Amino acid sequence: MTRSWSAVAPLSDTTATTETDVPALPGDGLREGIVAQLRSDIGAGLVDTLVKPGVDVWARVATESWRDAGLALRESGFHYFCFLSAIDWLPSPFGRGEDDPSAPPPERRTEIVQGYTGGSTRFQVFARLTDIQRHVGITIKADVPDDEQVVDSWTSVFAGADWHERETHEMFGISFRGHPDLRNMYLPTDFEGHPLRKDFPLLARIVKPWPGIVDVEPLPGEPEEADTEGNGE
Amino acid sequence: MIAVDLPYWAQSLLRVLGGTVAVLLPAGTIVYLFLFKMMSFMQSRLGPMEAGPYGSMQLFAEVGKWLQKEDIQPENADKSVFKMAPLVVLLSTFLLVAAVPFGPDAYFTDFEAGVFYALAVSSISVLGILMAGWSSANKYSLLGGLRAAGQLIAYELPMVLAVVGVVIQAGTMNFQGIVLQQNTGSIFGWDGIGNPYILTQFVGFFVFMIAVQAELTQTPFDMPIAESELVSGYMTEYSGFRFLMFFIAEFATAGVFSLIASVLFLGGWGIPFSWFGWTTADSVDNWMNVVGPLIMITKMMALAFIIMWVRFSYPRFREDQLQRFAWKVLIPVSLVNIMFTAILKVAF
Amino acid sequence: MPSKPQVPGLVKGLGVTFNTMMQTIKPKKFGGGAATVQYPREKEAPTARARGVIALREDNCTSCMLCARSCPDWCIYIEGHKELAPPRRAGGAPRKVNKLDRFDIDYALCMYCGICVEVCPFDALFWSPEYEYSEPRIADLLHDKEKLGEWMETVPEQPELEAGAEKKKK
Amino acid sequence: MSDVTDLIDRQKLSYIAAQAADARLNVELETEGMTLNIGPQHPATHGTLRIIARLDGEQVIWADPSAGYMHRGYEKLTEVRTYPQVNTLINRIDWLGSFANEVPFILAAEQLMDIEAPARAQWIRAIFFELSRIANVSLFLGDLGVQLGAITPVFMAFRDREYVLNLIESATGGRFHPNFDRIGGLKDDLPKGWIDETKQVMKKLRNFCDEIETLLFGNEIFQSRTRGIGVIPANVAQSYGLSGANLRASGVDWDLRRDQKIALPYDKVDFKVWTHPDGDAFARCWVRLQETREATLIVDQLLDGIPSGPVMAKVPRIIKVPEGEAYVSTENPLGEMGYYVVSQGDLGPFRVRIRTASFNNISIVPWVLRGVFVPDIITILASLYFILGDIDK
Repeated sequence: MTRSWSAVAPLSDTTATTETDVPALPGDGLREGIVAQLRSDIGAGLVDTLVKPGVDVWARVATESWRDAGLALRESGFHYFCFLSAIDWLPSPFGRGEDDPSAPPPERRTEIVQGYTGGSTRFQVFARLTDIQRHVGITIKADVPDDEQVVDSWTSVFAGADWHERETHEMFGISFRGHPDLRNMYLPTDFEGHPLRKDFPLLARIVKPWPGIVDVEPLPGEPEEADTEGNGE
Repeated sequence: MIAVDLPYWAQSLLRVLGGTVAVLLPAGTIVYLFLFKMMSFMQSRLGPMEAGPYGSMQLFAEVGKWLQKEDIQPENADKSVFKMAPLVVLLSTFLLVAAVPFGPDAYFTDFEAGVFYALAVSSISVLGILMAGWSSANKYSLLGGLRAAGQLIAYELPMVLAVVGVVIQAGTMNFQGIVLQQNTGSIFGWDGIGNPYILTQFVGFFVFMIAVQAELTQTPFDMPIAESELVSGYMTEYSGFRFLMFFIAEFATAGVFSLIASVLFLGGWGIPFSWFGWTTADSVDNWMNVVGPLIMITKMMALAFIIMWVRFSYPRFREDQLQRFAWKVLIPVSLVNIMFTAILKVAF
Repeated sequence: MPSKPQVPGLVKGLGVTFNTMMQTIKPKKFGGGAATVQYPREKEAPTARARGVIALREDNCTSCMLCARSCPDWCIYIEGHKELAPPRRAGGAPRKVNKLDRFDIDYALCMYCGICVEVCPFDALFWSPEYEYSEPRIADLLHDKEKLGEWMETVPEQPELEAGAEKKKK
Repeated sequence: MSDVTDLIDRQKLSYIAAQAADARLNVELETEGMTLNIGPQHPATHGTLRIIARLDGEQVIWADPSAGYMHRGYEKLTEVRTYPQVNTLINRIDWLGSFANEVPFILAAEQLMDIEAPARAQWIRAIFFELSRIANVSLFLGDLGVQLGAITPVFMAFRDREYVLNLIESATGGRFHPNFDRIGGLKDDLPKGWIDETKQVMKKLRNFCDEIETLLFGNEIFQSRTRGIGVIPANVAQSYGLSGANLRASGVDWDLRRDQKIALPYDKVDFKVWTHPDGDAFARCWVRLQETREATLIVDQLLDGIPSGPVMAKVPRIIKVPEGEAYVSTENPLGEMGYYVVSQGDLGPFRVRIRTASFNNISIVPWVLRGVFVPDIITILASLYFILGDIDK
């Protein structure tokens, strides 16, 4: 590392690596192999997997195996850290805010339905890793216990997980055991609540009435009709 | 020689007026021609076009705007130092212009050691910049002020050393003497164009112009201002009238340094004396007192063009690179130049 | 120090700025000139597809609320009433039509996505490339249906499509 | 190399270093270090990023970026919007290359719905994708000059970027926020004469790249400012999830356009993925310059081979995406941008995780800024190239 002003190398050493042969795009054999490797690495920690042939692979690990799974995947070639976040599977009690305030509140789904690879808790953390050699990515999930929302931190596995865990912490209220510094990333320090939880209301959609309510006065003496062409659903 | 004899007060008044004109006129011209127009052209745009024909009155509009702005001082600033700093910077420009000769008799003062004087007063502006940087109570200003101090001192030296070559060759430290030497001199016996020192002292000229660029804190040496790092360095907290003083000082000093460079290296106000059969300073015709300043302005503009051209084209150095450049390149080069000049002076 | 002599990049860089200056100074008729225009005096014409402002053809609107509902910003406000209109064919029964009382678009909220224009099933909304309608007060950016109707004059013809495009069914 | 990735130790070390530096200064010079707040309003932060830097003289002991001054909560907003509405919203994430933001989201939705856009739509998508890359990175190339003190390149960038924006506007209607992509295809076909015009503009852009290369990259001052500054080794880059030119400048040959199966016709064009072995600021800038040039060549090839046909597949008028999850990422101007879309069969997505490039790219800042000088902070930030909307979402 040179800092001398005069030690400027000429432009000609800006060599570009030659274009390597693109390996054949991975098939599902590759993804099955990844799952098998992960199972042999963390054993019973791997709860459920889903392979969409030629598309993608999902794996769900037990909460306590979360960090081990990250380590195992890193060792098996997934050096590239893509992102880490969480999902709140609770259906939003507010809907899209498109309710008629004069009408009774609509019935909404309240039961929790998890996505791919199932789950048993309201919150799940999930992360995405990429293997640059084999051209394949994996989504890995873990349940977050409902009573104590803590999982192990990945910061010692992937340095990039630092900011992602900070963001997840402030947005979902999930703590990461072993994270050095869970300060707020985006929100002010004294912000209360966790905005990406589904039961956190989006005030912009609550303080203002929905302008989509049909407001057509009927002919005098006629009963009000339900909107016809308006509701396209 | 001028025949009329003016009383002392009238002479002083004339000198003050002349000095003001000699500072403000080049500054205004440089700002309009180069900062407004040339920079715009280099960036595929037209620059100010609304105030006056081709925006030529823009500068007056800007000055008016600055004058009516509030004079803000930070609460924690050292008020008296803060207020004084722009004055000190501007003062150095006025002191500098006093030594510049514009014609055989058109000068403000004719110091015997004019070169020495000019180099000495030019470093007063460092004081002003340090004062501004320190008194602003702003970390960016402080960093800018410190950078400026380090930089201006580092480049004072190559500038002095570059001029030493000229002084050795001319054998005088008097500006008029240097002008005469260049215009009466000859290159290998041919006196068709005199002997402008840019030809024989080109190394010195090169070093001098680089040092001027650094003294003026123009890109690539503008770390004290560095708007993308230090916001505006020592000028960050200044507004209104006081900022205007800094602004005028910046471009007026550019003009004055160009004048000095043209005196030292381009033959100053003179034209080769052999063209008109003059031999000494006394034999120069009186009309040179009118034509001389015009020649000076032309040469100054050419040099200011180069300064500004470089400014608009280059990125800036880092502080340590700049210091290294001054101490490891410019100073050795100018020392070698002095050595060669001295040897050749003795040899011929 | 670079080992072999070459034209320093510093000098080449000066050449680039100098060339640009010459290009700008060169008169327009020789292919020179600045890249900018002197805005209030000269204007660049926006393209026909430019999304400048939304124009409303009031007669076509049936106050069906589709646009107001599909608006991501909730910036369209519609009120209407039902009215009897003369029948289409002679002798027919009078039709019931929805008449607009209010059609406001709040341009302070609008993000010019164009979803409302797309979803409108009755061709009542159009894009106009006009852009000079800034206001000193933010409340004045709420355009009512008269103002939106005035924009109809500025709606341009849509250009032909590039070769290889399939003709629109609509 | 577990020592570089081990964040806890690293932070401890930097803390100890800061303490030690303070103590040393206090003893020797009876001064203390200085904390410099760069931003949130600062010319070098492209918006409102704040960097708290602890300085010893002009040397940085540690630096901590503080984002969030422009957090708009897109992940929350997507939950109350339908798919077309989300599409117009995410235009605003990386506002310099807006169209590129739409593509991975639309592709993810199409993957969930199991439909594919017609060939012509895919080609036009790829063209706009590259145009937004040019619009974005050309501004970077100009802005780079400003960050390093050269004022002229940015005007050249704005001058030539204008042509690209005009192209985007004449086809999509929006200069900055095209909102042109639809699930199943595109909103509209190209207007007549667009292809010829684009070819002309691509020539101008290549000329612009040459100018910038001469004016900036060939400049010895520029090289001395960027060479060897902010070196990021390949393994650290991967561990932080750096992407795009930042990753390739560290010698990792990884480009999502080439290296993943995606419904864009990149397998039909011949292009080179530029990498650089150095991993320093110069390498990052240089790779971007080459990529801009390469993008103009890609656009030329795509324009030549554009197939005819419809630009919209048959999709229902009201779009409901079936249940499922999909992650699609593309090689956006700033790096890998991906959307993890979770759908529960509704009109809008259940949850969208937006993986933006700048967020990861900037998370390396505390690591890479240790021990550099104040001007290098600016160089390194400029070379990492972030858009605030892309960090804060």
